[in-house]
Amino acid sequence: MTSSKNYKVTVYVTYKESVLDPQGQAVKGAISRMGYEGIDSVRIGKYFEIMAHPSDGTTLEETIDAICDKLLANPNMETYRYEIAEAQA
Amino acid sequence: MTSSKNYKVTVYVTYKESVLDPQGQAVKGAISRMGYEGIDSVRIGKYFEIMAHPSDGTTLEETIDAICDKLLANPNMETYRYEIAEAQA
Amino acid sequence: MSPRFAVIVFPGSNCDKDLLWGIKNIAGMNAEFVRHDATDLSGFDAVLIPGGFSYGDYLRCGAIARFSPVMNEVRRFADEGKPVFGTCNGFQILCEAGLLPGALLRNTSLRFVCETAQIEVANNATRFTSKYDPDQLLRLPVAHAEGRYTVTAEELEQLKANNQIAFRYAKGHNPNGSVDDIAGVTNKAGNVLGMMPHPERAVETLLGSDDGLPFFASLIDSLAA
Amino acid sequence: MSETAVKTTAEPTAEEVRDTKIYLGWSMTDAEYERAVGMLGRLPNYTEAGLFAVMWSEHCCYKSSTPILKSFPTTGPRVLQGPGEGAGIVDIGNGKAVVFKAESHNHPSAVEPFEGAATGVGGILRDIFSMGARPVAVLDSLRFGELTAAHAKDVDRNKFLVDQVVAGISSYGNCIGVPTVGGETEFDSCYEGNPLVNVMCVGLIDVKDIQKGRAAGAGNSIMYVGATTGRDGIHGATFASEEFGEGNETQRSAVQVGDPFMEKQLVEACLDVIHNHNDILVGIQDMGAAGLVSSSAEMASKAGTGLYLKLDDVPQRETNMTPYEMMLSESQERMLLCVRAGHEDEIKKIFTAYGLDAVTIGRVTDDGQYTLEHKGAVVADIPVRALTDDAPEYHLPDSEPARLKGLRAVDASAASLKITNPSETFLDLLASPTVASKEHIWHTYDSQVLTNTVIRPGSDAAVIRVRDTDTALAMTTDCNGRYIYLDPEIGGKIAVAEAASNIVASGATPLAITDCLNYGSPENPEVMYDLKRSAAGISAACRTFETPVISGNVSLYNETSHEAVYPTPMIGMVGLLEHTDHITTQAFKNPGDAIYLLTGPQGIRPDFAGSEVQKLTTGSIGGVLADVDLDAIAATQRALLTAIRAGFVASAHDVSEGGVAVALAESAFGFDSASGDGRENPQAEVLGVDVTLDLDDPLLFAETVGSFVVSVPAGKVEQFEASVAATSPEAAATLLGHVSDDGMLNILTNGDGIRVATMSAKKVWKESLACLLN
Ligand SMILES: Nc1ncnc2c1ncn2[C@@H]1O[C@H](COP(=O)(O)OP(=O)(O)O)[C@@H](O)[C@H]1O
Ligand SMILES: [Mg+2]
Repeated sequence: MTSSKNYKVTVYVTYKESVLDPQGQAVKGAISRMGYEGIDSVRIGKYFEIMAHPSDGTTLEETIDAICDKLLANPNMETYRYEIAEAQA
Repeated sequence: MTSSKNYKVTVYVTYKESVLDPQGQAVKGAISRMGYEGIDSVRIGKYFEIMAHPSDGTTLEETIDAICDKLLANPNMETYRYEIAEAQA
Repeated sequence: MSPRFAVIVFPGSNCDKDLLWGIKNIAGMNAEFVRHDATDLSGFDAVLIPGGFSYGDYLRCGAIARFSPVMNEVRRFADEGKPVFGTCNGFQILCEAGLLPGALLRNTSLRFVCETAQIEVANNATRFTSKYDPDQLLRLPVAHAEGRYTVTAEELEQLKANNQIAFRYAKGHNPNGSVDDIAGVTNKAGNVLGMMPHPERAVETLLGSDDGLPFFASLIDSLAA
Repeated sequence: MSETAVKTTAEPTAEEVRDTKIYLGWSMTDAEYERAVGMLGRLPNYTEAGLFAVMWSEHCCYKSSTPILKSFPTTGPRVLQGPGEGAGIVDIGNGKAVVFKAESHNHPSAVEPFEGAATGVGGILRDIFSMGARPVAVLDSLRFGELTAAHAKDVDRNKFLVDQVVAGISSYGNCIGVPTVGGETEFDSCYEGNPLVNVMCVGLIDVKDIQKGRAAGAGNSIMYVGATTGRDGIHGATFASEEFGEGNETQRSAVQVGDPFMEKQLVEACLDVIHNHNDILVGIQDMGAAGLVSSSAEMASKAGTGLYLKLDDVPQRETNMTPYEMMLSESQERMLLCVRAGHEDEIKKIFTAYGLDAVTIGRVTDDGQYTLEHKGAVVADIPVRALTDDAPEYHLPDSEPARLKGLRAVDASAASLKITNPSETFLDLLASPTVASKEHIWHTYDSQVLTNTVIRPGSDAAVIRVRDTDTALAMTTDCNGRYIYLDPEIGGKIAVAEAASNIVASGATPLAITDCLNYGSPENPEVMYDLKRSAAGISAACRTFETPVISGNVSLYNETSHEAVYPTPMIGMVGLLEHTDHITTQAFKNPGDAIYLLTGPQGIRPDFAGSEVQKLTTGSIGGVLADVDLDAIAATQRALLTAIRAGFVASAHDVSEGGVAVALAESAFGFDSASGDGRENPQAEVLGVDVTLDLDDPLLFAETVGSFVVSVPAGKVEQFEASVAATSPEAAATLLGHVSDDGMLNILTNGDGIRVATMSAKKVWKESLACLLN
């Protein structure tokens, strides 16, 4: 174990507004067939729980930014945001 | 449109801890092959953005609870949590 | 000497053997597998990226394979103007890698679709399609869950303006909801082509169709030129 | 041997195991416990008792079904490997062999349909490649509750199960890249709550590469490859016990999740080792039911050796796993190898190239003991034989089921059906989910990957060509549980006969079968009766058709609140085509071709007991199931096959659910060749039939087993008739009429007959399932 702190990073990736989300629509359809009312729209995204610690010479933000840009989200059709919190021991 | 308020509900569905998450493992492997350090674990979940309003006679919590239990999460393998926030007009 | 073809194998590729069989045993070319961690493509005249589920297609189709060491070489190869072809997962990888515009999303039906699709040759002036007649109707197998080709409106205009649309699904036969019925596109320079249909599954009449043969013949021809 | 059994922390002592009878919760009886004590000569500790319980479970040792399985014919001139290894093997010439087996995943699929079905595919694939074969095809045999509210307790749940099971199969099979080429899907209320999910895998091998799961040679290493071990799949009863008390209950799950990507790497790596490094590989086996203990104990048992395993070295996904949990875990995508001592690093290197870890977890010994070490202590020390060869075997009592008397009393005559409008009945039959096209399902399966599939789903049998030869393999799964419910023995014969008819109709000679015997509780004497009698029927038919049983699987306790499913012995059959030129489909080819009905000497009989038309028109099934003349059926099949090989046949389709009328229609619907799509045949839109049958209307729907609708090119009619007569005097070829080009199904009878447009009938048949499932 390194002496540095550990963090829990939560990343949210969603389709851009302009991209059709048939899965979200299917879920919305299913909800109304089940008889529940009051649901106006459903969009589905991905959610990542990452346990991480900063590595030498880079901040955790830099690492997470890079990972999101290159891997976790496809900038053509998706956007992302993330939160970093100190992990409980 | 009804006169009631509109809400944005965010639902997070994740695998239970003991359930294998091959996707998370594949992503973790990719991150380390890409040369990023300090990532200890990755777990992938689903994330729903639901626009909703309470319908007659039930609270929004009741509706969302029911939808999560029956549709959005698979109780055999997944757990969920959600947040409800008033939607900006 | 006959041209040499590289068939790239990623962990999880599963049409690699089919593609090699098509180009080597049926088309009679010199071809071999090249692993995802290879760092050299010298000596090859064309690169073929097979279908399958690279890295399980976990996360997004092609998203992880794109970072394989060999992809740097594929990029360099493409930049030199040499032909690169990707079918199905290969198409997805090329899009993720930015070698082709757009992205391939979940079919609107939300279901995997395996069928013999009706395909129209939208542009027979590419090095991959020259042996087809203009507007020729083909029967080519498709098998995918994420084949909905998606580009922005501006990108679509550019694709059209540059004649980058190589194949379309015949009217009324779009199996996945692709914009403008697009089944296959090239890059601007025309040396990189990706398509969801599998020409390598259509090279023997015994298996139902040999409409994929002219595809490979076109590519081979272009290398001889 | 250690005198006192060693105790691990927090686990009951050996005495406590005895006193609390905790083993009862593992389905081990008192008598079995005493048997284990006797074999050990001392009280087994907790881990040991657990090993006995699982190794002596029905699932692992087939203790109640072994006597029945022993009655199957299992040998033949082509059989290279019968039951007993991962899968059976049959010689197909040219130095090649076909390897196949079927497996059930009913219970996991009932709980968690997507993962249950997916891991079912993963499991059967491992059985095949552990023999050294490359998997080339998958078939799925599925049974669900009904899809209409009127016939189901929970129709939404039934639809959900169909959807998820199919999605699970497609996700795993498509990802790993083995085509799913066929199967069957039936619906009956008895399967509600207990769906059947059986999967069959077919592989190809060069005879020289055949592997056996043996741990031979003292000092050789036992290596573990693949996914890490978690607590998934440990027997449900055990799982619920307090062992996980410390954890948060809601954070735990016993569901096994499949990882097809991992398995794809495993296939390639294992086949690489087998084909290229066989000199350092001693044996290889998959970890299936009862994971590590079952695979390792069997490998030692087959080699007559002992094993010493160090559990600390087992790759683990979860913390604080006990020996019991590690040994019983059914985590997926794991293999066990026995490797020649000193060559472990070479093996590691090969697996590393595929992104996999191979870890040495123990060694072969010569003391015949199964010894486990954990945290420095011996936690189990049991004779290997006690776990495997010396497992109990029961001859459970059987008695004729009470239902049979009542069922036989039911009137199943033509009159009982009260058919007034045959065209309407015909359309209703085409729409019934059991008869309707299963395209909605198989459309989601990649049936062409590996580019060998000649006949996709949609014809009687699927056909795969064998590269580098002129030959091809035909394959099918079949079982009509209704017939077995009415008469287990005759029903058993019919299941094999129908499978053989499908194989022959595609132009192949039946080679052998695998099976999945799905029944209720064997402790119920009536279930034992069903099991014994249907096995007798299957055996008799296998002898007649010369198709030995080379592998199989037994799934018992398929019941919900003491309601058992229909006895459902799924038959998976493989046949050999000598030449790809002989490949035949059920689709009519050209207008003008003559249409024949090929039957046994008795022609079409009033076989309505258990038929689809009986279920449709009367709402239930019953009556006396007429016995089948296996020899006459075999003779009819021979006649057909001879005519196909001689090139006299344009299409052939066996008569099954829905009778001759449905068979004629399905042939006219134009499914053809590799596309499995009506658009393939440009004439599909116009094809029809003009036929006359010397029968009363209801007989159009009779399900006389061993009959075929055959079309013959106009110029070959005489040759066809002569060929049939010369081959089998028992067979009768009746000219019915011809394939027409007016797009009408025009079926004349002694009554009203049927007159319907082909395309409107096809629409009903093709769209029914999708409509019901939406
Ligand atoms: N679950 C399934 N998966 C794949 N193919 C299926 C499935 N169910 C049915 N099929 C295909 O649909 C066709 C008709 O099936 P079935 O009615 O069982 O045929 P038969 O009565 O001739 O045995 C066959 O080609 C079969 O392989
Ligand atoms: Mg049939």
